[in-house]
Amino acid sequence: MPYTVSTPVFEGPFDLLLQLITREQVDLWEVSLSAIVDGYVATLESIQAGLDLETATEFLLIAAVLLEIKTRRLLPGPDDVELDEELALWEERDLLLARLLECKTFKDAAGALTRMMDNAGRSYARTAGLEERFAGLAPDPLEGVTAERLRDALQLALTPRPRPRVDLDHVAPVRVSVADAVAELVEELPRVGRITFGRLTAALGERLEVIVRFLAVLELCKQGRLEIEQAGNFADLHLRWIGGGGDGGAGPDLALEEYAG
Amino acid sequence: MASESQRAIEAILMVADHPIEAGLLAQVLEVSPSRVEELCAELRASYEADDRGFSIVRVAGGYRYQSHPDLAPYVERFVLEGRHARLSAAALETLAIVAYKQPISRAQVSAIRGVSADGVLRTLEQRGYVAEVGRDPGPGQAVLYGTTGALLERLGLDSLAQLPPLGQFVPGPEVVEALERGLRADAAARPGGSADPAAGGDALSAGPLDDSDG
Amino acid sequence: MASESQRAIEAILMVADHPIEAGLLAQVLEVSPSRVEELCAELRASYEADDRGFSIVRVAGGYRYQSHPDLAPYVERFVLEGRHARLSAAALETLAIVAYKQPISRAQVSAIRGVSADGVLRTLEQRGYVAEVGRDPGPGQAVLYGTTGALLERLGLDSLAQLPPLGQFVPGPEVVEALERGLRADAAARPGGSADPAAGGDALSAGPLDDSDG
Repeated sequence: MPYTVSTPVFEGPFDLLLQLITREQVDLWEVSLSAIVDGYVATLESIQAGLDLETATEFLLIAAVLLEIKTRRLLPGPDDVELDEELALWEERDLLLARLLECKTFKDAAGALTRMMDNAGRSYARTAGLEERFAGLAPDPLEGVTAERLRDALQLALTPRPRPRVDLDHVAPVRVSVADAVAELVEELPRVGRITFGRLTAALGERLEVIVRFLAVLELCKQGRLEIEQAGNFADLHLRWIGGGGDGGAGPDLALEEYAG
Repeated sequence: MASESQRAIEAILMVADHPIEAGLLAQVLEVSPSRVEELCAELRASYEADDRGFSIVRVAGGYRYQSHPDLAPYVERFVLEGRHARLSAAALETLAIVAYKQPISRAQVSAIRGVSADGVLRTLEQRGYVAEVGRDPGPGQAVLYGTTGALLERLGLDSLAQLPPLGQFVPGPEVVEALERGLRADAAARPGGSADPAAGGDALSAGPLDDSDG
Repeated sequence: MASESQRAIEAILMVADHPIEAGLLAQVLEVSPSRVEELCAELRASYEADDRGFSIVRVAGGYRYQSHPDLAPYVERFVLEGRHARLSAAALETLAIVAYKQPISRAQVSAIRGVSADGVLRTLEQRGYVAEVGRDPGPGQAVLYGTTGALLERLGLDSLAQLPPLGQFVPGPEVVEALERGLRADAAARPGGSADPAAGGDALSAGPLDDSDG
């Protein structure tokens, strides 16, 4: 099966899916389940450097929908499927379809803009401005400008633009990457030795930040640098640093207090 | 022979550094704006008839001189650095979304593209093609973005109304079908499931597509 | 009918913002400098025969288009009624950066502002508030800009040392926003200021040559 997702111009999950379905002309459901998963994983890895959490979750969501649709197909009979679930599935699917169509629409619109720019770009505008003999006529543009206003303008130019207030939208992009969180944990955890996940994330306001921490914890666990224990379902996770860096046994309580403070 | 008004328009546009609105030319010439439009059209035609290396065009709501597209190779040799840098595919898609859906928030752009739009929007803002045009009145007061006159100039358009209607780009039935096929859960095999293959049509009309050229 | 070389000269001079030497035109057109001089003389004669509102003239060792002296009254009215009245917020920021950080190169100004400063610097230079004050000794020998005596005079200062010192602290976002709003309001108050969201970019930085990244 000529099936590859390692295209150089990849632009996010919708783009990938569009390519898979339209450009590649494959019937997604003829492709093996593992090929889809491998494809996503390979893509995720290839763009890891610039991957933000939002894109990653979008990938997961789409992968999940695809896998669910696919499993449905593999499972026998409708009897064991709740009607609500069935409807929810169709809803998901329709939503995905609508979003794909929207994405495709703007891709094509972008193509039209490109052609317009290419055409317009062959002409260059005259921007010469006033000849010297008229320069004296123009009203003084510094009218009303004081030295103080000049200073204020500089302050403004030198100050980083204010971040827009938090978009309450739940999809508001939070700019924390898993890699950053891993780096933070590698610095923090050897110091504290043991800590519960609840405590580790107590100070974080955004749910996404907590999720990023969680992904980072899983990553470190996978790397064998961290042990996770959980007493029971929904109990807090106990984390213990076991690899590299600080000595996890020496005075963890003291360090923990320090962290909590 | 050129009329006094035509000559005055030529002289004024020659010293302008941005497109000049017909209204301002009309004020200076003491004629009506529609007369200015006629005069500019006549000038344009006469340059064309004389096979000049330049033209008068109407972009971003005003008139300006520009070089004839034929002569781009010479002009580009002269400007060397190639002023018209190309935008990335991501930037163009984002630009298309902002152009057709403005005013639009960052989060809404991200939602349509499925990837964060922060970096791309910043680039477009730096290029001067996109600017903050207001705040969402709702909670959070998200910054709303729109396109600028500089974008119109770059596209060679007089106004946003000249953008081709978005409906023109809505994928045709073959694509919709291909996408539907791709996403089909084979529910047809199961009685009781919503097996209607036309369900995708609902999705289309219920989707956030908007034909308005905003 | 105009020859290809004539058309190319027309196109190049139309987009140039300073006089272009015959030698440079000759190089681009791959003809001799004396041929360029002939071609320019022919163009000039044909504009005169057609009674155009502009002409090609030779100034400062190069050729350029300029408005016909006959039409000076119209150009003067255009200048007086036009939108050259006040500096945009972008221009003011650029001027402030040059004033406080001089000598400074164009690229450094752009880096601080986050957008190309070319057009704004050219305007400030034309107004006589900013001038070339030297060359960077490093590779590339970038032109370095500084402010002029005319600016000091205009601000009522004896020397640059009298510029108000910068605050010790970086203002908080509310202050910055308030300042920004203030500056925007000023910019919007200019005649011809763009209330249209489609033309939301600031007039100066939204110039059509803004695509040059430097």
